[in-house]
Amino acid sequence: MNNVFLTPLSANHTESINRSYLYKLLSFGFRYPTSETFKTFQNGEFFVRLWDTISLLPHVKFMKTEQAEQGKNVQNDLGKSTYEDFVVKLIQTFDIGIPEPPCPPYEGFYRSKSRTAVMLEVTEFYRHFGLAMSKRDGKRELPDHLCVELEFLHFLAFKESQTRIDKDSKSLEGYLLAQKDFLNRHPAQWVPKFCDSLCNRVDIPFYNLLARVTAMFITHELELITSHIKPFLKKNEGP
Amino acid sequence: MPDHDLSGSSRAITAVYIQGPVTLAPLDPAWIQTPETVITLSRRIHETGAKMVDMGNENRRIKVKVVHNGTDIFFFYQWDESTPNVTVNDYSLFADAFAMEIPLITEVSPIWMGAKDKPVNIIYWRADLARPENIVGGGIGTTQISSDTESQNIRHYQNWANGVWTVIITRPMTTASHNQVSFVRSATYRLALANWKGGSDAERGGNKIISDWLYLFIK
Amino acid sequence: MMENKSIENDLSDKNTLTLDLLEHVTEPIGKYPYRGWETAYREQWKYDYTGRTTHSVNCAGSCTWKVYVKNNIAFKEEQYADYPDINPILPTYNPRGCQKGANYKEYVYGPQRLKYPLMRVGARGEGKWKRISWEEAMRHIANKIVNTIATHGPDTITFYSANPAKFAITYAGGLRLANLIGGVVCSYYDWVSDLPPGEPMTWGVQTDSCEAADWFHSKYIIVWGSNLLETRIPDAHFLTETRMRGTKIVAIFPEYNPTSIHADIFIPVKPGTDSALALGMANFIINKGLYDEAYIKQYTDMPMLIRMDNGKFLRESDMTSNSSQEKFYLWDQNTGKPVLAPGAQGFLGSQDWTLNLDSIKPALEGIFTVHTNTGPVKVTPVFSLLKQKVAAYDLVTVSGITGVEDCLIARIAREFASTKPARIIGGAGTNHYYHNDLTNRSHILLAALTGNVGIPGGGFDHYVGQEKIWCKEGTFDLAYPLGSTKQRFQPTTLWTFIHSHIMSDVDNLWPHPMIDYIRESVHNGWMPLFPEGTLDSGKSPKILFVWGSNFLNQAKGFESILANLWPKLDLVVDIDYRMNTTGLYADIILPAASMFEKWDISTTDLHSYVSPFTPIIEPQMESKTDWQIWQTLARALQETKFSYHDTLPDGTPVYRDFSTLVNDFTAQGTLTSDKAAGQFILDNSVGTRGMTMDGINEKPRRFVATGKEFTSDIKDGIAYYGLQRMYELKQPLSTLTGRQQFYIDHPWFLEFGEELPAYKPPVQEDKYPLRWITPHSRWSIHSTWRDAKYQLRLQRGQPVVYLNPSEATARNLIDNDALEIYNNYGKILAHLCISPRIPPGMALMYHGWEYYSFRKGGFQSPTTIRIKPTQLVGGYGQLKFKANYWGPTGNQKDTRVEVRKYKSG
Amino acid sequence: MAIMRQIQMVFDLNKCIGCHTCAMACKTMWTDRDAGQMHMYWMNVETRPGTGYPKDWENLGGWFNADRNTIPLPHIHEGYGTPWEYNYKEVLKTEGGDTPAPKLIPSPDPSEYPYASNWDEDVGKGTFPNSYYFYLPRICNHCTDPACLEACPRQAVYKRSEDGIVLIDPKRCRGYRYCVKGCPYKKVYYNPEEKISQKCVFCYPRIEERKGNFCSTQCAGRISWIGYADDTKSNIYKLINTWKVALRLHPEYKTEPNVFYIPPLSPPTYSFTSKLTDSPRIPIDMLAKMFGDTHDQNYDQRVTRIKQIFDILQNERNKVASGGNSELIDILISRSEADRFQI
Repeated sequence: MNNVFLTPLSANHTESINRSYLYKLLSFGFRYPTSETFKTFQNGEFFVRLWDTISLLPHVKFMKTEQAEQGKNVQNDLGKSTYEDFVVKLIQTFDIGIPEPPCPPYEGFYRSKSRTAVMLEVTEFYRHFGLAMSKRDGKRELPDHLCVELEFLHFLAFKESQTRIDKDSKSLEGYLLAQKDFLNRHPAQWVPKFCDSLCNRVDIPFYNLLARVTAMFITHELELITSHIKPFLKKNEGP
Repeated sequence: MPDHDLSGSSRAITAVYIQGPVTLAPLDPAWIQTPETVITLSRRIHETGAKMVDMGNENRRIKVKVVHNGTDIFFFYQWDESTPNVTVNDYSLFADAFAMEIPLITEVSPIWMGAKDKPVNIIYWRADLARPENIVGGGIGTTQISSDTESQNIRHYQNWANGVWTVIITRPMTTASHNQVSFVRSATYRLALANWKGGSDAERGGNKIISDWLYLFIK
Repeated sequence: MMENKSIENDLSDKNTLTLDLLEHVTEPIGKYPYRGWETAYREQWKYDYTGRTTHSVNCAGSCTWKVYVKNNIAFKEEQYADYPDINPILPTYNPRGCQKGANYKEYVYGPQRLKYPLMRVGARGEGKWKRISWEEAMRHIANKIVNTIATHGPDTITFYSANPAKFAITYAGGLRLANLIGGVVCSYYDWVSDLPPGEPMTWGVQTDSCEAADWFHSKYIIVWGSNLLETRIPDAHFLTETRMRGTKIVAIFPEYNPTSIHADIFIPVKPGTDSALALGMANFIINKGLYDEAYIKQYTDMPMLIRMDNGKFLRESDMTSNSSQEKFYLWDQNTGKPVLAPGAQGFLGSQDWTLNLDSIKPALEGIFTVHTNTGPVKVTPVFSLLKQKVAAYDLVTVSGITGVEDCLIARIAREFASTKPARIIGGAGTNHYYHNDLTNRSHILLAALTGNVGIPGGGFDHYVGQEKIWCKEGTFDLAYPLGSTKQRFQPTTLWTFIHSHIMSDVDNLWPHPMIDYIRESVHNGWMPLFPEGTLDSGKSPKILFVWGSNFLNQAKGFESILANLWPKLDLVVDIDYRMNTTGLYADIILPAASMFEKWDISTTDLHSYVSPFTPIIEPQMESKTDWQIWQTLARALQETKFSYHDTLPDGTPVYRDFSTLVNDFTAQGTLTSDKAAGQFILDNSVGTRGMTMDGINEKPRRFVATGKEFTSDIKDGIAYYGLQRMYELKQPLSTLTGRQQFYIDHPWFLEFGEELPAYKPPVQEDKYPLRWITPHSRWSIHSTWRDAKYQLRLQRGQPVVYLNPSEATARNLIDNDALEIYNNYGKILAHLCISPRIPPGMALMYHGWEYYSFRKGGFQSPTTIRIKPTQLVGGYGQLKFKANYWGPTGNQKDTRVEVRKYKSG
Repeated sequence: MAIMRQIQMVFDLNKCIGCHTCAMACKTMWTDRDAGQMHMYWMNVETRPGTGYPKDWENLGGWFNADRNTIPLPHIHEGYGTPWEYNYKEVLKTEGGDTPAPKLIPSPDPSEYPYASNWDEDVGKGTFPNSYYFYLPRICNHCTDPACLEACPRQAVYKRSEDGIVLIDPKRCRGYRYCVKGCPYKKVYYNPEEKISQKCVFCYPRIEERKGNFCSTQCAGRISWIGYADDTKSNIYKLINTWKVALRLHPEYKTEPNVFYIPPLSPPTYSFTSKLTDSPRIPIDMLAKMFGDTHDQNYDQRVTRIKQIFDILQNERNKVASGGNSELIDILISRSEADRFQI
């Protein structure tokens, strides 16, 4: 049984690195911005990295068009607003509302099952890979936060790229299946809903754009991963 | 049960051999050049358990085309359905469904889900399922989705448009799984079809309409 | 949400794996592929560990729960059910808990949960916030405090919370800081109208009800205004179980409520006429001689002599010059002479401070002449005056007032007097009326006339609010490091009435306008009103702290508070774990730990055990425990190095130096942790001597003793009930006469004809046809759980008002119609539920809906604040202001409304 | 299927206070795991008289007492009550000024279709002051002759021999829902997310650890007893067979349910001259239509049985009131939890 079916390992290696980097960028974009990170949004540095990474990824290259249409009005909206009123709008969208915030970035509020059930599921995923919620320097976030789920996918995609470099196809299959299952059971179930409720309710162009990019990226990731896995299924099926 | 006769044209189906790859799209050239056979399903099984059969006057016509390219076999089914039923998100909602049954290890098995020693291999499609299920049956009420992952190699295409369901089912000709029958060229297999109308007809389980045993010849 | 590093070092290098929110743990990474995970997920009943909490909601349940935790997620709760039994005869207290507690996790992880400090940016109520750090928030508050003290004085800083029994450490934290910086501490028990004024008047005690197990000893129970089976869910089984052993249960309510369905007799009384019914029964009992003569001579003021010229008690100072005004006379039939009654306040400290009558045989009736130092005066015992007073309440008249048929009144009175032990259980149903004191006094009169007060299974027990603090000494030592005498206390009803410019609408009920009575009461020092000089100078409060309670949502006169009081406040700080109406209108919100995340102590009058909360999981996000929040504020205040000379209302000077505030707050560092504060309370309370926080975490413990403010000792193997020390030890009560005092000869009481219990009709000011009743519901404790999804799905999902079928047809309304409920104070929108359990003439809506649950208005919009002059009295023996013991009550049941179909737009 | 032991449960309707702690205990443990379960209350409490949950389930019929082909399958929205979502996510668009827009609006709007699992709580019937109602807690009866088991063409429903608990095997179930039609008490539910039927499992993981099921151990009113039918020393045996004060709900459905109820006493009514009568306000007729011993008992026999039970309860109460003692009263009080959970 030979593994000729795998496209040359090295080419895919850079693709999974870029995918992992894009997950990190998106997770970073949704974190609560300090004034420095806000400057990188305002002066466009964040977007330069975002669009460059996207252009390196064939299965999402088309999103570059978003940059043309949306990028400009996001840029000049950011230009107009100060750091203070940017974070006020952010809090009023993600954190505080009467009695609940309009678009809380937590999966637990978009699934009609109980939030504890959702959190138990995602923590099982993290635990299985030896990961747990960080307690370093006072951080105490809940496991179903959008940034945590994106960071977990960043971890899986990065590990995938490592196995491709070491040509360890057994582990590679594990990480691909993990990504497919996690994407299927969690982000795919709620990020589109989060993106819709964000876009048609709130007018922070920056987050509307980021949410649209994230939602599209996740759907295309699901397709990419399923296509990567197909050879593994065929592999088992030999006579 | 009357003995089958080979001459009955409407009960013999030929799996045509096609060179090269076949896609799951209805407009694939393979389908255009393959003759269709129309199978009538007329044997009504009643709701309260499959114990009662009555020759109702209902006939459902299924257009069938089968092709294969040596590695994969493709079944193309079409039938009339005025309103599609895909969702099952309420107590009273049932999805349209379709199944094809082939004796697994013997040449012939009882048409009611086979028997303990003469099991059948069923491919069961339902409008709401992600993909068709590979099922093994050893008699009424014993059907079970085969648990080995090898047998979950069935892919399909489904589409309802202006009154017609189009379902294309494909799987590899030969399989390592002992829960799936393997097709060999120039062999003939018994084949039976079943159909369920969902929605308010609420056909499911034993409440369905089936064909008689048909003959599938693999060219 | 989470701070993070700058973009530079985080994103610069594509090829490095940088995890910030996730981190590796020691457990080695398992072998791949990952297929195994699915099975672990399905084992729903698996958990990593369990922990104990006790729900601290203002419901007097104090139920202890076992919380199941997996992956640091608290996913399931079950009643701990490990209360030790008192004795084998009494039913167990387990499993103790309700359907709300079973789902507290919805708040711990709910969308309403507050995550980090917030500062308001939009207008108040607009809901626009900015996230700030704890340091920034504390610096802002500290500066505001210092400037306010410097410019307006310390008594413009007001602290409101309720109540120590449900979370002693959380409550004491705020009070400790107030005590140290000179702030004003608000009462709560009278403000929410849960204080039964009749108990301080008659017994000189705040409230002293029996624990639920003592219901099992009663042979006859009249449940009169306390809907036990709906609002005492953990204790309801004691009532149904005592009924099984043949105890007669009589339910007296205006509507056929859940407690009535398991009663032997349901008596529908017209709303607000309860004291007429009670006095009718008293009339029957007295006329038929069914009263316990020996008991009332021994334990009540019935034999005390009253001067017939001025209606005052005959005092020693009337008989001999410059002698005590606090000694009173009986007519001794043995000697035919007036003799001093032992046990009166004047004998405090002497060996005559006992109710023992020895050879005295006091008369209950008759007119006698005594020779005072101003000449002969006719006197007669209180009992004879009572007999005349109750004569007006003959059964036919009372039947007309109350709607209860006269022979039924006679039958219930006879059964109550002849079955022993018998008790009356009162609650919010009767206590939230304007004349609540008259109803309390007439209920206690019935219990005393029949000799039931002070015996197991008998008496008058009142259940609403969780006021009883079994660990009072320790809690007060923790709350008042400088001593409670050096603390400014404020009756909240009076404070809110004045500062919200509420127009009194009951002036026509009294000889003078209400403001005159208020002015005289404040002038005489009977009732404090801060800031000092408000009535003359118009000074107003500047800062309001609210923690662990939803002040604004529950406030009567909601619309005027928002319009008039709120604008005066420069700073409103709300400390809570969930967003609510008070938070909506605050300036700064500080996120507090929930009941799963902190040490605290919970007690209640419904049982005699103490159990803790423990930090089962860490405070979520950036929340802190209340004890730590107040400590952090103390640190910020310390940094200001501010100090000032404060003089308290009674003139005592206090030098307040903030530069040592943290040490003062933490008692030189010994009380820094919440657990240490809890241990301090246990160590310094007589009831919990020798107990440890870890000890009560292992298993709830029963109290070992009671303080002197209680009226009974706690005895092993015996369920706690009130007034044992009076009944068994003949120990006088802390009333003027030392006895159960039904005659109050304070000039205002005499002038208003309320020297003895009387019936006064409910206030009819609102010219609207329907009485607006807002009872407590089984679905929420005030506003907690009022907006909880799991609970709302078992109701009609949104606010509902109940009407009798005839009232609905009269206004051609059908079930589930959208309605407008209005009077001249406010308007609410809600949906209709038609039920024959509601009497005609009543509109009933369950209490506690959040302001934002309505399309318009809040459930308190139609209410106002109505102060009763007799509750402003002070300087009269037992009637003297102490926070949560005596003060004007914030009643609301005299409100009347009209209802019509709501036409939108 | 030889059943070696059969677990049984008794509810005393004179102690049920309608607080739903049982329903919440069951919901937070078993039926809030996925979207398809939110409408389910394996343990529910309904006010009677009332439409009940699912809506007027008593008229839908079951496998042994109705025409099997016409038994309807209730819709979630109209029959069980759609679990309202409170994503009241209206952003405070108003720039201050008038009061903010309404927030706590359930969706779907309850006014569209006035029904939910506890819609007519405390409404009752009759005219004030003689109106009447009581609370009826309901779980799966784990019947001796389960209609759901009979109805399933795939034998996916089975009854365990060690305790008689009736379970649906999720691996075998294909979501045909004949069991939902079959159960006359409508205590089998369909999960549209998992596309299978689910039902009360009598907390068998706890029963196997000899702990009570959640709806009885967490019952604040302490109204229930559990035990095995063959344990003649158990309190449920004494309530059902010795004192015979516990009846079955709708025995005429012929499934031999293993959950029993002590019928509710009620306060007397007032005559039109507002004099107290001595007839209870809950009509005996209503109780006789609900409760009985066996399926072949006729209406009059059931009326006599209910009156008989009320007399027993009254006599035993009077005996204890006048100083005597009574085994029945001690059981009904059950001073310790060990008196209630005897498994």
